[in-house]
Amino acid sequence: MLQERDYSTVLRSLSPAAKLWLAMGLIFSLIFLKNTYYAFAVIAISIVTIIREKQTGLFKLLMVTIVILFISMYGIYGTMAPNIMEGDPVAFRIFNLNFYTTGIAYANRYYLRVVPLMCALFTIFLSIDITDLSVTMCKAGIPYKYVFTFVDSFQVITLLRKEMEQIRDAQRARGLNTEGNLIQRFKAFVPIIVPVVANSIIKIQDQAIAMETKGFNSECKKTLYREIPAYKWNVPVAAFGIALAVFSITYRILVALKVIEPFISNII
Amino acid sequence: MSETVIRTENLVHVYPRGEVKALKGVNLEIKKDDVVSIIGQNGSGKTTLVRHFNGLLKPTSGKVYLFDEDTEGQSVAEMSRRCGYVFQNPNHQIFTTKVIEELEVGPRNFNFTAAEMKESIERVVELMDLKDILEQHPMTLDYTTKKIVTIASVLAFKPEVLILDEPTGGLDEVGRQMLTRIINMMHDEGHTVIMISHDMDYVAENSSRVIVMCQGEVLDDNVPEKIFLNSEVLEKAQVEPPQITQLDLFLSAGKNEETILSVEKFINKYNAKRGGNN
Amino acid sequence: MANPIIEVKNYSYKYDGSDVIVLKDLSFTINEGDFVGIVGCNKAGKSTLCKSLVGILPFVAGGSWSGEIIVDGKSLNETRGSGVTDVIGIVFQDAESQFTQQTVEDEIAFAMCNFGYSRELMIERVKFAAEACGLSSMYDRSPYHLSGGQQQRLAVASILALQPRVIILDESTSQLDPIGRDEVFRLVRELHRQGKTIIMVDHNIEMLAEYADKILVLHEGELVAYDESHKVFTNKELLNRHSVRVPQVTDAALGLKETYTGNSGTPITLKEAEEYFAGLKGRGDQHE
Amino acid sequence: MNMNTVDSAKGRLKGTYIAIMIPIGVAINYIGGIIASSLSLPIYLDSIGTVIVAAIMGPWVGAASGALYNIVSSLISGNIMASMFAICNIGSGLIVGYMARKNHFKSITDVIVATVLVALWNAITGAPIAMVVYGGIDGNAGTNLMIAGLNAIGTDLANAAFLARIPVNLVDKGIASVIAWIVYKRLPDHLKTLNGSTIEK
Repeated sequence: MLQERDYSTVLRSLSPAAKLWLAMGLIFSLIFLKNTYYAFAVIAISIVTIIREKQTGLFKLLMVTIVILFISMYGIYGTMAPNIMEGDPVAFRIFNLNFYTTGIAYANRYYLRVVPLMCALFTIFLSIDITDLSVTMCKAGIPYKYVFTFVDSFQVITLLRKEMEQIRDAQRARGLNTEGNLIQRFKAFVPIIVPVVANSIIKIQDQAIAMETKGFNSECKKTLYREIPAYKWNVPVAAFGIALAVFSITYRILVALKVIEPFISNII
Repeated sequence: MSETVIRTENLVHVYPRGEVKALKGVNLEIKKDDVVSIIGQNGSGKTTLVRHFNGLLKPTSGKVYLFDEDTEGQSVAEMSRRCGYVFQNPNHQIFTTKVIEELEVGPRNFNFTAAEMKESIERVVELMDLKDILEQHPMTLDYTTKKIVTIASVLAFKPEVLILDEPTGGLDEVGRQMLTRIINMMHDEGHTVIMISHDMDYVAENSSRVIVMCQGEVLDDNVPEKIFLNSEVLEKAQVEPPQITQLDLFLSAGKNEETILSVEKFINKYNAKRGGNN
Repeated sequence: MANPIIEVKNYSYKYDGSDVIVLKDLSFTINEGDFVGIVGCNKAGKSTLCKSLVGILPFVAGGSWSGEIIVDGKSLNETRGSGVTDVIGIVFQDAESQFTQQTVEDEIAFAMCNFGYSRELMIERVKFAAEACGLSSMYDRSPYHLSGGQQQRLAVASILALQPRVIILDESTSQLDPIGRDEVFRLVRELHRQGKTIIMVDHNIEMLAEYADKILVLHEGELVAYDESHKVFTNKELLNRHSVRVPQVTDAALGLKETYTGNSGTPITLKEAEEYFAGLKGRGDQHE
Repeated sequence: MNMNTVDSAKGRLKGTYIAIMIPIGVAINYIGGIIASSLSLPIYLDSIGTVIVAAIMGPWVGAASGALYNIVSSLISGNIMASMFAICNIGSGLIVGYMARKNHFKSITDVIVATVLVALWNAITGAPIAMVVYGGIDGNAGTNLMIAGLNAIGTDLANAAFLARIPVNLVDKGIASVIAWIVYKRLPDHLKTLNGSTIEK
């Protein structure tokens, strides 16, 4: 039963390293290919995966950002992007505002780069187990103590969040108003944050001692408990990510040198 | 018949992300001069129950009445004013730099006048012997003193009901004696004390009524003398009576005329028996 | 023959920058296989003593000291505290805030990673420690999703994996419910039975009376008593003077006008008391 | 009594404190943000931990916790792109850390100076990141409105992206710094200096 994990899907079984290579490939391809079809394909695949992986709850929060970006980008860039020239054709008008085709193109350029990336990276990174990631980091040569700091951050957040809820309730039980007007709510901040901070610093002293007894400072070579299990798709996925990155960069260079014509449906 | 302070009707609570009912229809009535102890394992619903008394939790269904008023729509502040709640960990409460300021937090939040505040703080300082540490930084105090300060900071706004969550946890003997003094004082002034505790010795000696909870239900609700005799209920709730009670139960082999809850009573009982025998 | 594993000789300690001497001229010996309970009110110096026994104080966290502590034949004054962790493991009160890993098994392995154990050995030890502490079914759980008793057992497991000969528990049970408290005490008794030396700071006098063979009483940094549990717990006058209770049954036995006879003298546990007071059994009925 | 002393300031725990303080700073940032949103405050307040850690442990530890916060929070929320702004938080840590080291994190004037510097740094570093990645605006509706406004009155996009960030950061980082300063002042002395000792006066 040691190291029992959920390996029910390909995404969950992939090693963090393979996912990081894949992420790199996606980043380069979305920046350099500048292809509308490709951007939409990445969004579609990501969303299907998110639904299959049942991550939709958290994705809703990201959707809010995506919608804000949509409104701001097309609203601002569409009407006053820096590349709009006088006399550019107007695509459409809303409330006396002219949306220029060049402006829309500017918005497309950034929106269709950022949003597919947000969706794809969301899928990839949320499926990475933090402990597995830490093992990968150690193997990549990042010092043990740095990796510890990274992993511990997630744990401290969980702990402090629990404490914060207790503290908030304890202060409300002494009459702290957390629901009044803006000024009252601002004033309620201090009685909650002070015990959160004081508590965590009090605990540091004990934790440092506890870690000392567990040999955190011992000078011997540190070893790792976890091993990332081999999985048949690890190498192909990593190779695909690297190939995608190399292909995208080469493509962009060739286009810039005018050796080849850009693909159809290129984002301007 | 004394006045009812808290009454719950079919109180049900389900936590937002939980599927299990944390409280499954609790009906309770707490009287004015009760010193109530609520016992049971973690997860039995004790804390969930009492957090309805000061509004930190709202019923999923059912009613909570505080001094015969329906608490629906009342704010935490309104309810806490009358129903003071001392949390288990004193570090969760302290945020000022002087003990005296810590005591002033509650009265200030509840808009006491300067005179009222002075009077009420002087009273708790006197009662709890805090005079020497008023200017100290509360975060530098030892655990027992910190805990006493947090109880004082709640008493400072003169609640009519005092709820203590695990008051004896981490307290030494000195602290326990101070706690008993506070409970007695509240009781003498006609106020209500409700405590959640795992400390059966303390519960047996210091409460007038014990409520046993298990899996969101009240298993039993009676005077401690009866509760600690009811082995069936205790077993179900997985709590053990105090050692002295167990000893007395063993010696009297079930034929008990009176439940022994403290060493003092035990000594009196058996000394008297010897006397009678001679 | 008793084999001394910890010898404390005229040890005094004070914290950096403070004038208060927290531990005053302590001398005592703990033998391998002992189960020592440490009692005393707040500020007695119990935690400071525990940290001194593993050399954290003064050698890691600083402070001033005199005298010496010898662990397994080696003076901490010479080793400056290094190597003690092979002999002594210590578990602190607030287990929850000391967890740093995402799952139970990683938490158990954490100390071993720090000491550079091989992976094969770690897997074996994780299995051993998890089984000993009853955590085998929860390898994959987050330490924060355990009950209080399970968290304390996990804290013990992560120390146990290093296979120390002495385990110190500093107020491990004070925040637990009765089930959790019993879980910890049962675990500790089992470890003691397997030959571990146990040092336990606890407020629960009745439980200590039942489990510990020796009791050490501290009061304001001074050693007030250190002897067999029986001798210490029946000395009510001495304990009360230092704000320590005696077990309820002991209190009862000492309070009755007449003394009864039992095989083991004044009782300190329920079992002993039942035997001790056996003469009283049914006496009331006869009388009626 | 004749006693030997181990100087705690040279204690071995220094490294351990750094390794634990960085996560604590990250977590306080995160929790500050949660409290702000649970009180429905209109700002983030997610840099309090960076400032406090910098004040206690010095500039580089503060900077590290600031940067790590962006990475960790982006991993928790899944908005990985947001981790690009890690550079901005590094500045908050460095500025407050150096001020505290020179004993300039005491009075309210110090806090105001710190706030202005922090806000400027955030605008200077935030604007180019937003320019390259998003074309000038980012996922923050408030900043975007300001940019739109500045743009409408004739400021070009790059300048608007910079200028709009100044007031937004002044308010958010400013209030966060003031709160961090209040918290820091309220800590008892022995919690303010963690250079390897257990109790220090």
